[in-house]
Amino acid sequence: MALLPLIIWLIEDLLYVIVFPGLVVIMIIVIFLIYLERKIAAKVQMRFGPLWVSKKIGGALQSIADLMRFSFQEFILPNGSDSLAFLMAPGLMFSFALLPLIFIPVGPYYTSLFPSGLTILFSIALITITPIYAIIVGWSSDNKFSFIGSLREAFLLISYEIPLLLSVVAMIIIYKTLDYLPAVAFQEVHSLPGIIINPIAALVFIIVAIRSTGRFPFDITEADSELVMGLFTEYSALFFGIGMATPYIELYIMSLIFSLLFLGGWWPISSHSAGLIGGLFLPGVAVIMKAFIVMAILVFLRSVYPRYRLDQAVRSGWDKIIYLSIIAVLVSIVEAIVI
Amino acid sequence: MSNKKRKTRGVIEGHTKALATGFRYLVEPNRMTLDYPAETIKLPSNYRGFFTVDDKKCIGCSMCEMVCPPEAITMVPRVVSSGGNTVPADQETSTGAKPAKKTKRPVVNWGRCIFCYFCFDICPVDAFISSPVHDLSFYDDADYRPTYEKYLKLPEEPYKDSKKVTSKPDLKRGIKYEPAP
Amino acid sequence: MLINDPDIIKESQVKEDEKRGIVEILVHDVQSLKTVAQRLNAIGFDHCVSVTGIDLKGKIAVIWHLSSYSKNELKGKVIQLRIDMELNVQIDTAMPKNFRAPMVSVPSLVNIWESALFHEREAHEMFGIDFQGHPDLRPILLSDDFYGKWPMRKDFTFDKSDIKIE
Amino acid sequence: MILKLNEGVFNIEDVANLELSGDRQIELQIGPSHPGSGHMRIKVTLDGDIITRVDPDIGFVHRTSEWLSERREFIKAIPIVERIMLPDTVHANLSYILALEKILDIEPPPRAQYLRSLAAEINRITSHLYGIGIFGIFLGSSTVYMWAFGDREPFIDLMEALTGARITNSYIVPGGVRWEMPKGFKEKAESTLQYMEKRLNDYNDIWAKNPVVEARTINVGVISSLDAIKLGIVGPNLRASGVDFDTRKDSPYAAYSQLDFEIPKMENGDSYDRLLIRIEEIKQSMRIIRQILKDIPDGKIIADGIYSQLNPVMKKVYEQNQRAMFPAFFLNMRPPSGESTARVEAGRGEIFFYLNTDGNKYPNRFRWVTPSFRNLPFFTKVAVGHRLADLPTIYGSIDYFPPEADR
Repeated sequence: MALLPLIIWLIEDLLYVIVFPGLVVIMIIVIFLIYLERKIAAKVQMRFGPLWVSKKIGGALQSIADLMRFSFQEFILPNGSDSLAFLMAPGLMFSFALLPLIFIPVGPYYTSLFPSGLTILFSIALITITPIYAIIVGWSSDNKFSFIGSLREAFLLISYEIPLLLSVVAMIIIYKTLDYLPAVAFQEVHSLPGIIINPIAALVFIIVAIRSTGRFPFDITEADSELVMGLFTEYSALFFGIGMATPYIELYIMSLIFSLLFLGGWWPISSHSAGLIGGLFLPGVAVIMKAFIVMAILVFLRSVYPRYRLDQAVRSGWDKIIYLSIIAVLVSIVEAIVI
Repeated sequence: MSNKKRKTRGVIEGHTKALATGFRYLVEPNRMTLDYPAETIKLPSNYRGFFTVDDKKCIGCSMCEMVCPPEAITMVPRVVSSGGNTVPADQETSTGAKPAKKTKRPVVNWGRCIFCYFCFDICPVDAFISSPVHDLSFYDDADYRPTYEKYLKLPEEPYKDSKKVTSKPDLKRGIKYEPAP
Repeated sequence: MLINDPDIIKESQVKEDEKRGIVEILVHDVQSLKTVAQRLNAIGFDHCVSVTGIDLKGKIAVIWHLSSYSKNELKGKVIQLRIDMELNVQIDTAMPKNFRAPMVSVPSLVNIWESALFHEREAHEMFGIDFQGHPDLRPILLSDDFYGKWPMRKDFTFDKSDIKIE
Repeated sequence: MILKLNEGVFNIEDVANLELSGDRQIELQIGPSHPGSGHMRIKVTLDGDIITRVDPDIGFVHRTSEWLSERREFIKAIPIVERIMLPDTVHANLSYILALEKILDIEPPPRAQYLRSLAAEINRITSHLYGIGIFGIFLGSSTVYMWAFGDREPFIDLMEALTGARITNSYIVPGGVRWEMPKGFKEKAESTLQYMEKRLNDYNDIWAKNPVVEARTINVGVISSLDAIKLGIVGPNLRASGVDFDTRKDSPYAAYSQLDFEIPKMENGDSYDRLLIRIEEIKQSMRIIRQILKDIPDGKIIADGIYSQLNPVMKKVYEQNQRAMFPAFFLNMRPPSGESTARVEAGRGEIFFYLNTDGNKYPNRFRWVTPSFRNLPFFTKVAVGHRLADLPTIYGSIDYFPPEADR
């Protein structure tokens, strides 16, 4: 019976893509992250935060209530908008934000799925596609505020692309691979996480992650005191909800990559463990826990920082971060030679 | 354009202190919010809330009507209750009730009142009675203009079963809510 | 005496009331308003606090309240430069009917006190004072349909049916 | 043309050379319903990201306070002026009463003067906290917004204990104040002040010395002292430019001539200085409150001329409850004909009052100018040449309050 292994293979891999660490986990994580962000901000700001939806569990269902609201709200299509682009762009943005996930392994089990050896390259390449749809979102709205927001997005996209790539390149030089699995194995063998091997690259990566997901202090495209809602000024209903969720998905993916490249991946679980539980589930939990801590730290920044101005962010991108990333690459080269 | 150098913190010190302060507030218990309406404040006795008039003290002089800045007070003929029946003032004698000396009484339109308490202070006999009830709304438009009889009864406090607290200045949270005695 | 400049005293009538905080310079003639204003500016009254009018029934008194930030001895003082004007501007018949209340015309002092810019705009729409030489006399606080009605004048009436009481 | 890209601030001359027509220009209508506008519309013309023209369109919340007050008894103007300046009610109330007292020729007793200063300083702190909070949210710092509005609460609680209302106190009447300080007020005020002192350090760490805030505000919206004088800027914004002017010092009212305090002054006149000066003024206000609580003289809270007009019931109320009621004179007030001016240093700057009476029941002319209206040139003059993102910075830093400007 050659059919049975095929069926098992299909089920396992569907499970992998759809449930873990795929769509279901993302959904739960995004919903909980939004709740957590609001609660963290509320704690720093000496107040309750979301509470009265499900008061007994501290308002934990607030995000789900918001999701329901977005789902059933009336959708308004502005008159002057480019309707096709207006309707398509948020969905495309959302799905392209999700795509990198198929190239991000959360356990050694993953080898059987995509033995490509280029997963780092693919995932980083896919990450940089999302902002292009963000620009389309702003452009199609026929609103000056959205338009300015998309221009800002474009400026920031260009100025932070290179540091992102360079910081990853710095780690690739050390790991001498374009695949996540050997990269994690490298950290496990040397029992050194990437953040200690090359802290500058880690710093650059985290700054770029803040920037590209629009966390404070780089909340420039959505600066509400200037641009109302930035790109999503004209959006409503589910389209708005999708637009709001996209940065959180990006944040999740950036955090996953960060924990794989810099925090030792599924360490302390061995890369040699196999099977659905040992090879996928437990390592996955470890990676997602690490990613979640990174995300929690990044959303905490909201309660500390105001936002930078566009020109300051762009200038620091070309002025400081790019030099930092070049230094990170140099450090990696030196380390690679020495080791 | 002035370009005087000024003392600013270094970037690293500035970021560290900002993050540290934020983190300190994240872990420290510091909430200053009142969980209204699960908790309600017991307000000081001089709080300017809904008020009524002492029917016995009032002499019907209309000073309150004249001083009222938003013109919320109107003088209405007095209505007394005698033997369970409510009758307008001019019918008092015919039903055997004791005639009142003055026949006008103030009634406040709550939709207009701004709670400045000028009526309290202009009243030559100090006939108004204050209460700290303030968090009240009315079901429909007519309820904003009570009849005199309705007006005489002070509105009931909403959220009766809520926890009563008093606010106290606190060195850590600014305001601390303690259960009222 | 706060104001003892001979040029000003010649052109105007100075009245001081220390207790009520009033120093009034009542200019006799429109022609000399700018000269007096320039003298006051030279004395040290460097900014304009308020520009307003008073409806004197047939006449409009235009008042500039002035004060000083730069001169220590003038800092606490407010003086008022006042001129009483007849309603003298003929109505432009090309204007719509409700725009026909007569105006008064005085020279704008924005060139002397830049801070009077918004105050003169307000006085213009409220009292119908035509400030000659003001760069921008659009209404500022009121909506366009009030323009020409000069609502702060005593004879201003509004259509009560427009307003819902209670 | 190439704009200098060094400090993020451009010279006005550079901007003047830009072409003001053609497709380069884009006009933004910020407001009247926009998270960054308040109750006003700011028409902004942009060249790229640079503001080339700002036209503030105000008047959306014009409430005709002058018109209404000229058609009412004098006493009824108190709630009207208060409601124009909601974060600053005591100052609005005080300025009107000062002008009225000058015409009526009433001098309040010393204790009432001190109580007026007390209420005014508590109110100044709340007003500055309001300004700091709004500035915070304009720059995107929701924490400072929440903190400042939360920290207003203890001070509003103080006002509530003093006057029985949180914001619209109507505390000051001709001849004095309406209520005596309640029992336990001093201890309550002292612990509130101690709390605020402690908190100001945290404000420093998370707000004033935050590198992001420094980057956003330093050298943004600079107005030189000469320009500030020429444009007639008022209040903390004027003093941030280095002009030494404060009505409390230069023409003292209430109890300020007997109090020892300093007027904070800054040099650079940029948004950062305007941010710092408000924190400094909070410190000075706390110093004044401490002095008042220590030095407040005993005595009546209402002038003898008013007290003697109270009827026996009212006098009894005064003795028992320490509450000064109104004599009938307040209602039928017909002040002698004349005119008077009054100036009060409110939280946002100087309120100017001009009152003209003709012996009637109603004022002949009731004119007042609020500080925000006089700070309008910041939009037309100072914001030009900055980036779009600097407009909220300048708006927030001058603590502009549209309902106050519109009156």
